[in-house]
Amino acid sequence: MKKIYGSAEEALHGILNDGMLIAAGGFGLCGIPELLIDAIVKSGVKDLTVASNNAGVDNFGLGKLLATRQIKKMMSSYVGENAEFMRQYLSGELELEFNPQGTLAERMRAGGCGIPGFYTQTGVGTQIAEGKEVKVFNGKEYILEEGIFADISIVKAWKADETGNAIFRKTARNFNPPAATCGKICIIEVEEIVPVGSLDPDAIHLPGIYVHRLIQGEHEKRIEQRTTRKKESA
Amino acid sequence: MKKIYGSAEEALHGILNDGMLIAAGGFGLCGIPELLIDAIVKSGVKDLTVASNNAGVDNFGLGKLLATRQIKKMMSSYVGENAEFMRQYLSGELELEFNPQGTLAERMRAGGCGIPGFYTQTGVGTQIAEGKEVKVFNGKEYILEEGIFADISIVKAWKADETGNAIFRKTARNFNPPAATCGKICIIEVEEIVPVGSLDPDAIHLPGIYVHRLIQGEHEKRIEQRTTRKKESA
Amino acid sequence: MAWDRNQMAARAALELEDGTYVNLGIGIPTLVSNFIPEGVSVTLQSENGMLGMGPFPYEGEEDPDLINAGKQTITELPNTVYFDSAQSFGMIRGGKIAMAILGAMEVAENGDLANWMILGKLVKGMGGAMDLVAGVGRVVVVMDHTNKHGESKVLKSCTLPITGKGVVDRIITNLGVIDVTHKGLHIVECAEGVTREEIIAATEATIV
Amino acid sequence: MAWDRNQMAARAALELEDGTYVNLGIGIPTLVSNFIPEGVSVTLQSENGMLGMGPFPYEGEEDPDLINAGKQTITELPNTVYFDSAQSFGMIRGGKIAMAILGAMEVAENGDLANWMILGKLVKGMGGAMDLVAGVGRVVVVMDHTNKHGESKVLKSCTLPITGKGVVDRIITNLGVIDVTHKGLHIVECAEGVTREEIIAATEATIV
Repeated sequence: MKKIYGSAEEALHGILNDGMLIAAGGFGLCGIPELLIDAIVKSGVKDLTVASNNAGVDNFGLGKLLATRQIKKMMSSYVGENAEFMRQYLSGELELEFNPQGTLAERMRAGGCGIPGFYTQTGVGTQIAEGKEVKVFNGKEYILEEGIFADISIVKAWKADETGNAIFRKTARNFNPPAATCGKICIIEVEEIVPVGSLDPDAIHLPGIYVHRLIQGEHEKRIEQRTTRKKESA
Repeated sequence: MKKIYGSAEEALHGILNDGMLIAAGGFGLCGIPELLIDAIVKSGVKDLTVASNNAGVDNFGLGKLLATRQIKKMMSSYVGENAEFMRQYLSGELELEFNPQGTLAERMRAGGCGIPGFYTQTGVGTQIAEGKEVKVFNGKEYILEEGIFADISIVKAWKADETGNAIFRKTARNFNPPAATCGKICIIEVEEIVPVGSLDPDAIHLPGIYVHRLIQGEHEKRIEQRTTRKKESA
Repeated sequence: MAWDRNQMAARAALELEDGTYVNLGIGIPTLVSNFIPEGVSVTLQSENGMLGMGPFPYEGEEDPDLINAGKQTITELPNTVYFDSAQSFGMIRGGKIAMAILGAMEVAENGDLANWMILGKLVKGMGGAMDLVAGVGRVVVVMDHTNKHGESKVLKSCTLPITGKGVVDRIITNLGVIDVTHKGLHIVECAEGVTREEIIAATEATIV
Repeated sequence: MAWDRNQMAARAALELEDGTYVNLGIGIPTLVSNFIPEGVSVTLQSENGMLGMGPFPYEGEEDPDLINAGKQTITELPNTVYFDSAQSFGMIRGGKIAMAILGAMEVAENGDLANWMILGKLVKGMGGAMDLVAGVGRVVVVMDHTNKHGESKVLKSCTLPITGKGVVDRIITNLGVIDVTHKGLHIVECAEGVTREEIIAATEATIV
């Protein structure tokens, strides 16, 4: 069973369907599956629901799929810095389900580990709680949130071995591991595929069991807000 | 705020109380907090409830705390290989709450991340489900399991830096990370304390935020079942 | 005349599908790894926290930090990954493990499995068995067809506390291979020298 | 005459306790890290997945894989640890972060906080703010006392959708420091040149 595919297009071949639910890794433009997003744009698949913390920016990341109107609904925590997203939402063209960031991450993890629902204090008494079951534990109110069970997961890792064991780099890890676990089929794109045995077995972030298809490619890795300081001249 | 203590006794000073709930890492005799267990034996604290997958063997690990009758109740998944445990349980001297192994691990993790309850399919239709709330998601039955919120956590890691960032070795990781997260105070014992900056920040299993007290010491690391194969003579 | 332990394990090994992740229980299921067919590559999970479980170590190379779910010393392979118990059972509960091959005390014709407790006599606990049968894609049981008193372990309904309800897909015993279908138990294969009639005679449950 | 942004941040920095783990929000709260008192060592969490957040990088040393929750390029420190979003919010929800210092659009006298949405106008989303206010030990808000129309942001009750119910412990504004107690709002401190009466006059909520 070979997991390695030649390109993002090949890796997505035969598994994209209109109306499907996609879980995507990444935070802002950091650690996003650039190549898989581009291939989904090219495929023309539509009416997608996408669970992802953000939706990229107007012309990069998931913003590209918003521009082509392939997304019907977003499940996100933050949509600032994305004028087209806000325009589509406010005009009613795009559905938007707001999730607190931690709730979104936990919902993905829950789906990945077979947990259909869990209780959290996050959002109690706010709009987020509307229509959700409330339960009291130890005198405090909690709301029920449901696991996300996606059709496919699209994920960006730093390196993976040929069996899909993958590692992430710095804060590019973010939503990628929980997103990876919650899809029926998980496709990951990496900067480098390394031979089996070259990663430390104690230090793997995403075991290959979660990874069904794997590609290697060049990443732009655009920076959203370049903040720097001056070197102090002593 | 120094986290490093001189001994297990010092690290436990002032935080042991009769009747408290302790979450312990380890699986069988692998990755168990040997030094902290010995110090708890010495302290004489009693009526403990201990959440731990096993209870060691008769004269090692948590088995020592059973021998001295300091434990009132165990929350475990497996008690085989422990004659005194079984005797105390069958004679009614010891309470035993059986938890499926994965449910126990998830209950610890849930407690550690502020989740008071979650639904699982594990145990549906069995003794384990008795008295537990049942809820249907997508046509299937699930039972409600509650997060474990322990008074203290006792954990064994391989190495930690001075701020408590810790790593585990091979299968000695097991219940240690989830146990570490679910205690109000977490004490970890390691084989080696290393300087800050010497661990790879991408490869830390337990961030120091979870670690309140830290000791270094010698570990026996007893093997429960020594199984080997012969070298093939060609 | 009926399969021995190794033959049962060898038969169970034919259930393995190339490229899958599999969990083997304690006892006869552990032996299955000795009979993995050529051309079939499976990755073994040990639910205490690893994927890619290797064979027992050579004498003198035992590592106390490296054991399987049966607490036996083992070794790692090039593709080994370690993780904690919450993640390990996350992948089990989440359906990422294709198959578990487990031992049993009793199996009922509706697929109920009992393998964790003999009431009032022997308390061992379910360990990870309840999680496995609830979570994995396919559950294959390997066990002797009858107990030491000669009584059938394949029953109309379990007498012992169950590990899971309607969870068993296939039963491999010393007498043959039986599938649990929605219509009832169905003989798939007889062991060498065993007849269909002998299996039916040794089985308390109804064979359809 | 009232504090400027840096003075507000400096005042907020006095809230920091040695040896704790803290989350700083976007805007004025980010400036707090410039004023950490001598002898106080805190570890900053960035909820996108790190503990031990360092300062902005030198020009040319920006790393696209290393950003904070405001998407700004940052650096790591010797004690830095990275983790995924599920674990990051696990530690937030689990109460492991001692304090969050956050910006706000409105705070009510019962501790309600609104900082994520202006209805029908500007949709940004709550990001991690709802998780933070629900999970951390102590919530300190830093904001201007009034909006650009001169209207009080400290209200009897929030007019905007709230981020959390009864979650704010302390409010630091350009006019002073106000605590939310179970008896109501209580002035703790006035900014240089600001009187108690001026704070009361600028506050729609009742000061007790």
